[in-house]
Amino acid sequence: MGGRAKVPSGVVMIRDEDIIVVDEPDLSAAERLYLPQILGGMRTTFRHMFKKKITVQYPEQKRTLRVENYRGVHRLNRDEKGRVACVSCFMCETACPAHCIHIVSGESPWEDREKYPIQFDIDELRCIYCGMCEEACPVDAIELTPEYHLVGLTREEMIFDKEKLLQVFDRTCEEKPRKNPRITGYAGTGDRPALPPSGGGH
Amino acid sequence: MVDVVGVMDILKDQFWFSAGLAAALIGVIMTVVAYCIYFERKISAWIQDRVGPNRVGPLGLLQPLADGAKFIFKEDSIPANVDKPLFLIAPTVAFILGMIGFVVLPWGGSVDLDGDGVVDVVAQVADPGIGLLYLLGVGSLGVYGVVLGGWASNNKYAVFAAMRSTAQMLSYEIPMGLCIFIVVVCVGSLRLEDIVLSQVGEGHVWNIVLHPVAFFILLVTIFAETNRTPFDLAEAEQELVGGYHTEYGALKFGMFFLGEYAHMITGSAFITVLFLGGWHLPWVPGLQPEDVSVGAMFMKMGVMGLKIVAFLFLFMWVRWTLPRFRFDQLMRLSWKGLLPMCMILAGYAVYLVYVGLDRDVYWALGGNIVLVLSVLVFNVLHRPLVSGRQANMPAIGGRQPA
Amino acid sequence: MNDIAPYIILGALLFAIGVVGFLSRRNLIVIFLSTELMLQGVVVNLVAMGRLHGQLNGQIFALFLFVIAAVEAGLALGLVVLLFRRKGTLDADRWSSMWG
Amino acid sequence: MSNPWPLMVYVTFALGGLAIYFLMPRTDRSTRGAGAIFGVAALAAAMVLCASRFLGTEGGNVFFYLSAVVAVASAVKVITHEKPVYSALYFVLTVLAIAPLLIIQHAEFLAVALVIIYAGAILVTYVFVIMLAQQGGASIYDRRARQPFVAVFGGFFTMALIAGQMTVLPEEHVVQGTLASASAERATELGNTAMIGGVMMTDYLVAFEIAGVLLLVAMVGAIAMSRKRVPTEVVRASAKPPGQIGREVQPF
Repeated sequence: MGGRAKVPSGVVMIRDEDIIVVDEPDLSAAERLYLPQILGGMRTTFRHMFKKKITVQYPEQKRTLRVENYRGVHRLNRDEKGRVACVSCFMCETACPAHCIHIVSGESPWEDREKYPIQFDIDELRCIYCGMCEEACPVDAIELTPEYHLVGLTREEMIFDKEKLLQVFDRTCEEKPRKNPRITGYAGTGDRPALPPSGGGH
Repeated sequence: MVDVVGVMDILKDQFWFSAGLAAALIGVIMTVVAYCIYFERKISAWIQDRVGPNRVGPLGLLQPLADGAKFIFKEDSIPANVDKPLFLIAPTVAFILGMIGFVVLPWGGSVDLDGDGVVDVVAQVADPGIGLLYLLGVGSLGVYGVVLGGWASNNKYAVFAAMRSTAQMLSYEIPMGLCIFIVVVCVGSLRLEDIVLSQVGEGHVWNIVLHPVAFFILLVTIFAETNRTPFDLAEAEQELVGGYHTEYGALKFGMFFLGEYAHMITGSAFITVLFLGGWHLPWVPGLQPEDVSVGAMFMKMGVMGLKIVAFLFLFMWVRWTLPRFRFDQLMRLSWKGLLPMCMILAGYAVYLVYVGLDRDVYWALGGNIVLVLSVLVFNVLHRPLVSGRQANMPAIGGRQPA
Repeated sequence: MNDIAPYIILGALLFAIGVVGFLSRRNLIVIFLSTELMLQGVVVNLVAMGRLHGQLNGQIFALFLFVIAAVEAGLALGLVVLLFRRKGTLDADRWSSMWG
Repeated sequence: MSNPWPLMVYVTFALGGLAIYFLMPRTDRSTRGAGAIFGVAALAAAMVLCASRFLGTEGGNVFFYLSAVVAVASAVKVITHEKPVYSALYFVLTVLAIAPLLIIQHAEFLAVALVIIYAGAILVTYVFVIMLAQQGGASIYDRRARQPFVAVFGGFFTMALIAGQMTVLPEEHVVQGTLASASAERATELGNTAMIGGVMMTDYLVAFEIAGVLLLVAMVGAIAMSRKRVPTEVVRASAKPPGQIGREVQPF
């Protein structure tokens, strides 16, 4: 064929002048004998043997989490009247990169919104805990909680339905209060004051 | 009630004493080997600022039982296309060769069981005149476990491991033999008990004082022979998946594992007997050859055990400190580093024996120091024993960073 | 009475087996193994005869035999590796012509 | 011929030869059974032979029979097995079985030297080379022996004659164990190793040095030989016939 080999598009050729050849540094006499270095290394490891252990003994000890941004199990928030806050807008389901949210919407029995979720399932095994659903939600109804103790014996058990997600809210609303209950506007004049957007206490 | 006197009478026969000692040793050593795995994990954890296994039982002390149960109950799979007989034999060989070295080790010197002032038995399973060579022979057979396992697996990484291991063990057996030769020449006997006794008593010192360099080289070669880091090229995970036991699982892998630790214990006991006086500690009553009571025997066994445990700790400490050698570095260390030093030392030891100064601390130690200093000087002036670069690679001449 | 006839029979059997292997196997490595087998028979005989005469000369000879065996193994295996690199086979019949 | 001994030896060797003949690798495997039967018969005959000469005096009788049977059987396997690796490993077994025989004869040093040198060094090298050269199972030239009958006849006939005649000693020529037991006593007193060392360094000093030089020469030769590069053309020209090298992998 002759000529230059065709470089496929997208392949970046390394030019000669970009290559930097580095000589290995010469070892000093002590380094060449290796023994001082070995002994130094062994001293280091020996000292570490008596240092404070940094391991957390998990079930007994737990790491203190930064609850405001830890991304654990989801929850579905309740509004002041204890109803599910979700307006069934499908933003989270659309935003979810793992396609783990499944919503069936129905006509809302309440006056302040049109729709509400009849069914709201999240497959926690499929979820990648990216938090996109939380970002997408216009009414801050879905949130990720600091709860990470997520176990189950079957796959079915790990698909959380609406009830379960609401229960997660009940469990965790003390630890991480809902970010901004007034944001939706439909909540009317609740008697609880709005919380600062940075969220919560510990 | 067991008739104590009757048992004593039976034990006064060396055969039955050996049988009892062998049975006890099997139990003790299996336990120690199991706990070696526990402590390996513990020490690695401590060195890495972790806690280590602590779930099974108090402080995790029942972990070996759990490990053993896991090894036994896992599925025992044999891959397709392996060489089945050899695949099955290899772990057994590794394990048995690790275990049979213990029979010639002197655990507690001579014992007078009934206190009548007459030595009845030797606290040793077998006391052949060639005990040292027996240990060497068992050690030299140790390579078969690795080779068979690697070859039979029908896995190219396992074969690489087997070949590396063969070359490594053959290379390191030579300096090892020369170090042993130095001791044998000085002691004049191949009986392990004689070697211990020669380091004991008035005017005698442990061989490590006389020949520290030989001690150190022997230590290095034992690291190599037991395939421990920094010489664990046969199971280099980064290069060879799992090395020679890549295809092994369950109980068969467990036997390789136990065999390695048994080998380590044999090696530690070996170097203890050769250079550290075996069961002897100077100036401690009860640990002298004149004390032949039963209590002294147990004390001696305890001291021997403690020395072995110290070495085991050293093995683990080094493993979690040092990185692995490259293969050419490994070979160069043996052939160009340890072997010439050993040969010079052996020649010097023979000369000392010839002029009758082999027990003279000043002469022996002085020679060692001179050797180390000259190696230092040579090392400063010449190419290092273990270099960072491969010897035959052309020098890199290139542009420096702009 | 100690008789060495059993040892001589054993040595002869080992030697004969070695001869058969040497003559009839075609794998170069097995051929060399057969020669080592013959040497084993000789070692057994040497030691037995040394004992018969109450001397150590037999054992010394056997030690020299080990030296020979080691030398043979080193050289022969070096040759085998070299030959294998040239022809890619260990078949002795393929080396019947001397210019390979 | 009044003395039945040589005849017994000849019969034993004939049985052994037949066993080997039938056991040698060949394309037809059906002769193996006959070979095994002849082999057992030959071993039994050899044991009877040995028993008639031991006369039940030697302490190591049981060990002798055990070790000798293992040694001979594994030696047969060395030359009849189709896979070279197995041959080498059976050789290790032979060596390990011969070592006790030497220990019975108070040659402890030799026994351990045998194990260290043969099993620990030489056979490891063999296994190493086999792994290098012949990864995998039996090749065609391993499955077919070359003229086994002639080989068996040559080997066993010669050795039967020698062994048969060599062991027919008139009763008075058999050393009555005096020297042998004297040597055993000296051995326990001084140690077999020390005695060998003494003889080696006095009577056989020159031979010892020559052996050392021989080893050195062999080492230099082996290194010089194996460093030689084979030109690629030569390797290419001798392309392997298909099916000769390499393992035959069964399809799943």
